[in-house]
Amino acid sequence: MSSRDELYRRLFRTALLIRLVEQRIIELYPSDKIQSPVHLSIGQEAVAVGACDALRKDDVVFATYRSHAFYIAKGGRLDAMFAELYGRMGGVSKGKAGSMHLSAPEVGLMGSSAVVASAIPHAVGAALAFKRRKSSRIAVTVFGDGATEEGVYHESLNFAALTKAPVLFLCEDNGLAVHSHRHIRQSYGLLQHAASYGIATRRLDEGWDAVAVREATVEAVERVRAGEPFLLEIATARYKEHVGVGEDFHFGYRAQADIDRWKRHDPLIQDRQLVEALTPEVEREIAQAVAFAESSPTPGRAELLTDVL
Amino acid sequence: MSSRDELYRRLFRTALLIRLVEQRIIELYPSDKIQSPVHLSIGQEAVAVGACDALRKDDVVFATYRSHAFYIAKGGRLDAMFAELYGRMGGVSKGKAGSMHLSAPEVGLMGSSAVVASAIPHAVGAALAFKRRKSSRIAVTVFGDGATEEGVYHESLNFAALTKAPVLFLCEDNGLAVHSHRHIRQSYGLLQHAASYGIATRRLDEGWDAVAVREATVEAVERVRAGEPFLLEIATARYKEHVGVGEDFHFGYRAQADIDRWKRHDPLIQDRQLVEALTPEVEREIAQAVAFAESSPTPGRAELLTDVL
Amino acid sequence: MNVTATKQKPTATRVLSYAGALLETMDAGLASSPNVFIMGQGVDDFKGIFGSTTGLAEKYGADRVFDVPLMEEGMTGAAIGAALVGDYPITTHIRADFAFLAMNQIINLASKYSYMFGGLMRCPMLIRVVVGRSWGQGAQHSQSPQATFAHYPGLTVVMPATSQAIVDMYPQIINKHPGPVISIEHRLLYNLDFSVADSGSKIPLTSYVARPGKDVTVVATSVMVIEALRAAQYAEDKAGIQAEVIDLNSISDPDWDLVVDSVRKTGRLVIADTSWLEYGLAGEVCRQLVMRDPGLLRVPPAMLGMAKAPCPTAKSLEDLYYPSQHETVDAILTQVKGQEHGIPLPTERSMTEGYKRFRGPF
Amino acid sequence: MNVTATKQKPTATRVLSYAGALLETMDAGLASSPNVFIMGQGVDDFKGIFGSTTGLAEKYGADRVFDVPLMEEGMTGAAIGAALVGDYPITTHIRADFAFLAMNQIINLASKYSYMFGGLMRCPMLIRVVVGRSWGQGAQHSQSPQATFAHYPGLTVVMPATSQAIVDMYPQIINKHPGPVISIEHRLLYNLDFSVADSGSKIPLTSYVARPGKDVTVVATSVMVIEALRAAQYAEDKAGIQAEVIDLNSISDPDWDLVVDSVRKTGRLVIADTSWLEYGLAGEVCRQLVMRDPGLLRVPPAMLGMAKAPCPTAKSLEDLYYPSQHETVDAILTQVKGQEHGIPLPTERSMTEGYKRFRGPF
Ligand SMILES: Cc1ncc(C[n+]2csc(CCOP(=O)(O)OP(=O)(O)O)c2C)c(N)n1
Ligand SMILES: Cc1ncc(C[n+]2csc(CCOP(=O)(O)OP(=O)(O)O)c2C)c(N)n1
Ligand SMILES: [Mg+2]
Ligand SMILES: [Mg+2]
Repeated sequence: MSSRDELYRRLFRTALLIRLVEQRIIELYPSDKIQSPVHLSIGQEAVAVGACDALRKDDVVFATYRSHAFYIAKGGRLDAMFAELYGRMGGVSKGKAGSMHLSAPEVGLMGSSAVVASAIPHAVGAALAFKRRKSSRIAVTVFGDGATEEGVYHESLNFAALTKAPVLFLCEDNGLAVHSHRHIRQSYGLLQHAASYGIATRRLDEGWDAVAVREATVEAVERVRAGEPFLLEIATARYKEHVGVGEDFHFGYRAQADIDRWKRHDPLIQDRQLVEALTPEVEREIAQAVAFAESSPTPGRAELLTDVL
Repeated sequence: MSSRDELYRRLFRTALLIRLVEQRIIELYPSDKIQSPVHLSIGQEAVAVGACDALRKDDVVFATYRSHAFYIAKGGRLDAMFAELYGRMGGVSKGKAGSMHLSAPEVGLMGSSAVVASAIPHAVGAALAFKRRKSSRIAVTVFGDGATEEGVYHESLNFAALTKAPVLFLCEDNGLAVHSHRHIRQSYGLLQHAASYGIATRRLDEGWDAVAVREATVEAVERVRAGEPFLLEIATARYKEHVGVGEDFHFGYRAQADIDRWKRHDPLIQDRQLVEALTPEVEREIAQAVAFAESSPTPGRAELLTDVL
Repeated sequence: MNVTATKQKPTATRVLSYAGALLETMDAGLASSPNVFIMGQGVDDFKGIFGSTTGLAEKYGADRVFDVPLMEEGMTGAAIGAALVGDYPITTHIRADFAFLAMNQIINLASKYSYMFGGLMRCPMLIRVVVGRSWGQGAQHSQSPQATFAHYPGLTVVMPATSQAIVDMYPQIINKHPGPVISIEHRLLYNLDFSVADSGSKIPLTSYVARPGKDVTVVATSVMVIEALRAAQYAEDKAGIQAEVIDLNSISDPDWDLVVDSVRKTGRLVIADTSWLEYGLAGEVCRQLVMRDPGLLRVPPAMLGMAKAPCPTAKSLEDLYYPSQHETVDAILTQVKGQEHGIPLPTERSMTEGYKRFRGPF
Repeated sequence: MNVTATKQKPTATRVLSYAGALLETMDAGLASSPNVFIMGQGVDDFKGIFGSTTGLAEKYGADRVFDVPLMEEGMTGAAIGAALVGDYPITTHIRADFAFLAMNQIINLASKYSYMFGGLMRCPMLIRVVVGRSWGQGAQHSQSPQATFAHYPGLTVVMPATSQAIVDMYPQIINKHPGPVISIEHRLLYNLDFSVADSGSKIPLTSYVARPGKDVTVVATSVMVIEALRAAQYAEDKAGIQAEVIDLNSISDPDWDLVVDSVRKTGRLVIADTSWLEYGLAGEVCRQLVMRDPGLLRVPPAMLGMAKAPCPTAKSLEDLYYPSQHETVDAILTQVKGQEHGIPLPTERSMTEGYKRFRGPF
């Protein structure tokens, strides 16, 4: 197998893991075992997988409520994730975080915020800390297209550009903020806008392709590590509803056809052979994680008031 | 006299009025009759004068703590202004506003906020209200170069551009935010940045020239009234310290020479003949206003809890 | 579930959900004047702020009811600007937590505009914020900032607990009240049905007695009013205790005399609020009592609120985090009969029928 | 003016202004570890946050002490990010009012980071905010948000009233305290000189008795502690009254037992705070009292705070707006001797020597 094939296979496997994890979440949801709003990344897996593969383990990532994919791609433990969704002691955060606040600081995922755009300046601050220590680590902030409308995005771009902070602004452009399309919300082109701060940018339209995402990220990371911020925008597609496990095409705010077009590129759908080859092993991994969650105890009163400070 | 000469003279007179008003404030200040932080516009008068002359009386302006100039240029009563600085019942706001919160809604000055950038979205909202009513009125927000760093500036530009709000963004660029120079604070060029939202822009370097400011504003206002936002940036110079009545060149954060260069263009300094011709009458006007303030009663307990809602 | 919000026997009643009451009053507000408009993220989508704005964009047009970008501070500022030139804006935040992004506009501008300019201008507007709870809302989607906002003069803060409160109060607010109003609505109430009287004396922009009684005073807010009413019923059924439940209703302008008179009568007090107790609403109730008469309380009052921590997501922790029906009943019984009251408590921990069923939409 | 902050007789004392104490502790913090840094608008300019950071950029370098653009939310977010990877950030706001622009980061992020992630990460940092007063600060430069911040679990809120409090507390906070701390400093204190003991028992991160007494308890915060001490002295001189003054000092973690024990002894209470009374600190004091024992107060307590309005700028109104020395003394006398105490009050309305002279810098 060529190294490119190997790479494809490796990234594919992680993407498949994410997809099947979220499929499992969909299956489990009606049982009420997961009592947490879930924002699924189904359709968007390749962004997380490609991007994280281009990072070092000690590079830090700040993410959003839609972060199952980044949690897994950055190397978070699957059993702890399921236990967290279940609200159990074995969960990442002993059930205090739920789906919206996954983190794995041991592999660099420094938190996920459910307040849109709020983690963007965190990455800038972490990057500046690295820079001051002359460390080669970088910080990444992952956010949706909608997040760029918040004022703090402007403040963060400006500050990062001024200080030459080694931060990667990674925008997952699924074209939607909840049910609102981008043109309703944004008068600016994201790249041109970021460029006006003197920030180098790139957009990748093939967000289904983890290898392409990885390559784009590698290039971006190189520049960031050399000491400048970079904005990478990756087109992607959210297959499911904004929050929850259902589909919502019947509400008419978007067209099934647009997602169908995207699916025709999606390797996790198109490369059936590889899906079939890998699924059994991946499913076993998931089954183990779910079993761990199921058997993990429920947090009780002893946990209620710990770790407040 | 040509109409251009007349225009020059008219604008000159208002600018002189503002300058002499603020000179009077400087003289009065050691007496502690004015117990309010004052942010002087000395050096910046032409921006307010030229801009307001291009507006209709029913166009609305939202301003900042540095708004003596805009208050006078938009047509606010001078006696009420002095009484306000004195903290008297005859003041614009019965002494509740002081220097930082001048307003004159009867001539369209809808308030001055001492929280930097906070009035920018107000103008966008007012403009949208006008638009919805199909009124031809427009809204203007005046702010300093520093204000553009705040997140709400980004939100306001985006929203105005999206909604085609008839709003003029008027930036007084004195190159400073308190003691910080612009290049320390901003990675972006203001015009290029605003253009990335699809907002038409112009910069005027000759901010000492009220006629030029007026012309630039007339052009901008025409476009705004036709139904789009516009950003006009006008270079200007703050002769005095950020807040207070003194000079502060000896602190070394900026060069006297830069201000001296500006003063060589300043008609209020260079056109001595007209200064001399107009001063006596202007001084009389100011003296009357000061006399009004001096004789105006002090607000008492009856005022303390009124107008809270 | 049917809860009658006032003690008056209404001439005619109908059943109306909280969301339905909101939709009705939004509709009526828009109909009352072309100056009224609604803006907020998603107000014109098919979910329509949990059903409270659904269909209004179609009915009144996209310039009267419109979606905005993610821009809480900017939106609130735009609303202020519109208010200053004569409009009546209604803005929405699907979680009260997001209103913290607009704190500067709310506290430094909206609440001060009238006074700061000596009454030259007014800033009438309605800011609707929704408190989240249940199904793993977590630390950032569950806060209830009534004490925070009510601390600042110039803001009117209300917490409608029933459809009746909305139907009665919103028409007094929208395009009528002179200043900015923050209405803190509770997500768990949206799906509840209430019996509503269209005539009769209206719930005012202050507190009212939701259930008369003589043995103990319960001062409650928002969804805790519903809890308190249920608990009071239980205490009456099981122990013949007559608890007087006062819906504080207006947080910025409560009827303190009503509260004090009730405590003067009962000598016993339970405070049931939706937020943290520390530096919260409960403190203000205590302050008002001791200022008027430090001898009114016969025993230390009981207080129910969120545990002193951010909100956890796990159901098992959330159940401990919020006051349960069990605890509310126990507080009432203990006030009247002492800790050894020996009366069996209700067993189910959950709060309302609606609560048990709640699983979004978020 | 010299005020000894603690009752302990110190072995050696020196005179140190509040601004001087701040500068010392900032300097010591920076010296203690390369992880400590200071950022804020103007921290490196010649005014140096009213003298509290002057010269530090030169001493520690522009990457340790630096100016930032106008970006309160962004700056606070950046501080959080730095804290999460091991730095100790100190941020400044020259007015507490501007911290409302960072409210989202402070409340929704900093205060929740530890709990929300189950203790996996900590967010230690110090946010310094300055309360403005006098010389026409007006509605937007005068707010004192201790009650607002202390309502939210996860935040530590302190209000140092003296140089001693700073010298003692800041070293316990900077690079030591596990979570985010908001220190609410008062502009009028900056120019005051205090006597400071460098040895002896330190002021802890909680309340302490600033002046012992047996006749009436005065619970005060920040600059009102200075006011209370002066008033207490006056009451002793003119009427032999021994007022016990408690500096609440830590707003989020007061020593309530200290307060309650004092009131148990005196039965009388004056609360003197720098903010509004409604939904403010005074309420929490009352709540803690009645929870522990509703029978402690012999008479209704007196409360001193800002009038229920935004802050006006006119001197004549500002004088009425804030509690005067006159009113503070009267409150103490009235608690002990009743309203007809007949003891002449001090005539000057103004608060401190420093206050009378205050005319900036702003
Ligand atoms: C400050 C804030 N405002 C509003 C919301 C409600 N909200 C949650 S997700 C979302 C849309 C965000 O869109 P985008 O950034 O593109 O991310 P996506 O969900 O598409 O991944 C909104 C408005 C929020 N969580 N935070
Ligand atoms: C939100 C906010 N942050 C900080 C300040 C303190 N401050 C007052 S004026 C000012 C500088 C503003 O600069 P600019 O916008 O250029 O206006 P200029 O004073 O130069 O006219 C600052 C930082 C403030 N008033 N509001
Ligand atoms: Mg999106
Ligand atoms: Mg400037």
